[in-house]
Amino acid sequence: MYLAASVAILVTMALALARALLGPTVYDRVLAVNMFGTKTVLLLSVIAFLYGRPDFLDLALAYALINFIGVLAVLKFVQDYALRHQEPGEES
Amino acid sequence: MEFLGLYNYWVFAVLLMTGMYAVISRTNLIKKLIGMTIFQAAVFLLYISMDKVEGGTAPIIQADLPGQLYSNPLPQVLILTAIVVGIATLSLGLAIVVRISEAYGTIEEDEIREMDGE
Amino acid sequence: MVTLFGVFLLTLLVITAIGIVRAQHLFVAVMLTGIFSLQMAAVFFILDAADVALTEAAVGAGVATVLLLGALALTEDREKPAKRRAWIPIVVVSVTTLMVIYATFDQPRLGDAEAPVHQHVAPWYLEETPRLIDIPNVVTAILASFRGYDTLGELFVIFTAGIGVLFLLANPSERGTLTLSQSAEATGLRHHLVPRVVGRLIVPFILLFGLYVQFHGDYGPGGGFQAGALISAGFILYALVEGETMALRALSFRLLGGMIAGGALLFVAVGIAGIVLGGNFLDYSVLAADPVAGQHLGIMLVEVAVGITVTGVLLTIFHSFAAREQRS
Amino acid sequence: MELVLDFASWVLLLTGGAFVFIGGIGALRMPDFYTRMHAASLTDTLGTILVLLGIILQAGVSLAAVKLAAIMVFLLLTCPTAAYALANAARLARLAPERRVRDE
Repeated sequence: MYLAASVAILVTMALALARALLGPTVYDRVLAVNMFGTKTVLLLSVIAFLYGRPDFLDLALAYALINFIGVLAVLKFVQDYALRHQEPGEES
Repeated sequence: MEFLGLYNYWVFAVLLMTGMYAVISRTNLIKKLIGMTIFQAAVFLLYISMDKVEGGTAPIIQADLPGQLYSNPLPQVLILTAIVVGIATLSLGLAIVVRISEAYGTIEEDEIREMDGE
Repeated sequence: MVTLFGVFLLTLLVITAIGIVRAQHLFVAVMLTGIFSLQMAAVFFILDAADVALTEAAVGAGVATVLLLGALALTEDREKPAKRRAWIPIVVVSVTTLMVIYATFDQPRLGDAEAPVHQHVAPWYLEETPRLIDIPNVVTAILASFRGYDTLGELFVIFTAGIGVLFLLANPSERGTLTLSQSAEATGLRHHLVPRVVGRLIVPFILLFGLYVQFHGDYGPGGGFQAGALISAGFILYALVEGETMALRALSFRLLGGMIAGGALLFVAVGIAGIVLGGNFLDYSVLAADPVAGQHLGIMLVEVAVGITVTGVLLTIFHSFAAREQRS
Repeated sequence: MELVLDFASWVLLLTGGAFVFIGGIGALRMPDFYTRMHAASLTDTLGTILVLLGIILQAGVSLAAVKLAAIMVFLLLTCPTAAYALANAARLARLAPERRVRDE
């Protein structure tokens, strides 16, 4: 049953990767990165049990804690970008 | 299953050359640096592929399981430090690119060459 | 079965790498690099390298994306389309790929216990670590004790890179007393309530987990490199949600500089203490009455030194990029 | 008792895997960014909870179960935050439309 769950997770990873490569907007790609991150957390937890070494859950824990920093950095990037490029009269 | 034993090395070869392609064919400096990280990752993959022992587990000794086989710890030590060194050198490269961008207003290699009057 | 997972992930890895090279938009390339790093970590984990996977996780998820985005904010985020199709690189790269693949047929198969790489010193490390050092994690034992010279060298490479970034990006007049303007940019995501609340909640846990990884590194995956990257990720998160100014108030530029030098000096000091007490450089056995206890003490001190320097360097780099953005 | 626990964790893992998979399909097939985000983040959290609960039942009362519970709590905190940040970034970019931020 670990196998069934991990196969589902792996296939979802491939789907997320497809979304990341297809786009079409950059935000779709960021979404795909985030999805890929949570799927990695799940995959690492499942494989830790498949290998019979549950002490390696530290890895999944590390990802669970810091994976969203990247998305926050994207928000800050877009926000700064919008601030810098908001000259009056400029619209497109 | 025999050919799967070499799959890691084939992926290593393809990744290595994908990174190499980005470095030699792109003119954008940041793209070159990203290509370099792919190149680097390929080398990491080569080392870590070599450490695996069939039926082994990560080299953290379990005292309650005598006779357990362990994978080779030595490549792991090398790569562990190399990853952190990699991010440090990547940021050094990025810092240089930022300075180039401030001085020339572009990060395209051919435009920089033109400005230098070559 | 897990080997097949590895094959699947490696295939995704190649697809992602090609996607990165093809992406015209550098922002997209950076995002795909994030996915690439996640895949690498999963592959490392499947190949029994838990310590390496933890390092890749801590560096790739927390620090690399933020640094690359910081550099993009300072330059351009779009690549100019190539003027002509470069045939020579494609030919060179294809030929070399085929040559490297041809060379792999002489490689031992994956997981072959008879491979030459497993015959040299590795069995000795695995056998002697319980007797000489008596910690379960052989990777930490080799990193900090058996091959301490290597680690010292690597630490100085990181040290030098940190100093280099500081020289290139920090404004000399501002160094030490770097204060940022209270503009909207300097305050980061302060006005976003959800990230701010959750970030405040998560930061202590990241730091706690970083310390756990630091001091539990003898028994499980972990050590100074991973802990340094995790703790810097925690402070980077703090800087994102509360603004640079607040983060610099917690750990000032001057303190970070001290950490960069202090960690490296602590490592060297532990080595010299070995000489003073009658052993060799970086020989920890003489640090305590009992050689094994001395090894424990030495490894702990050296790992702390590594953790301090890595944290200092990564945070210095982050703040240097962020401060540059303020000025431009 | 053992059997009941095994069966329960089996069901949880399978439904969790199914939800993860459905979320993946949704993220790939939905027509525009905001609906894709909805598919991804909603089933993401549910699938995560189910899979992790399934593993927790297998782990029993141990340190591993505590770690898994911690992973679950942190994921439940950080995933919606990431979704918030992402939606906000997208909205910001729509407000100040700029071709360089938008792909293509």
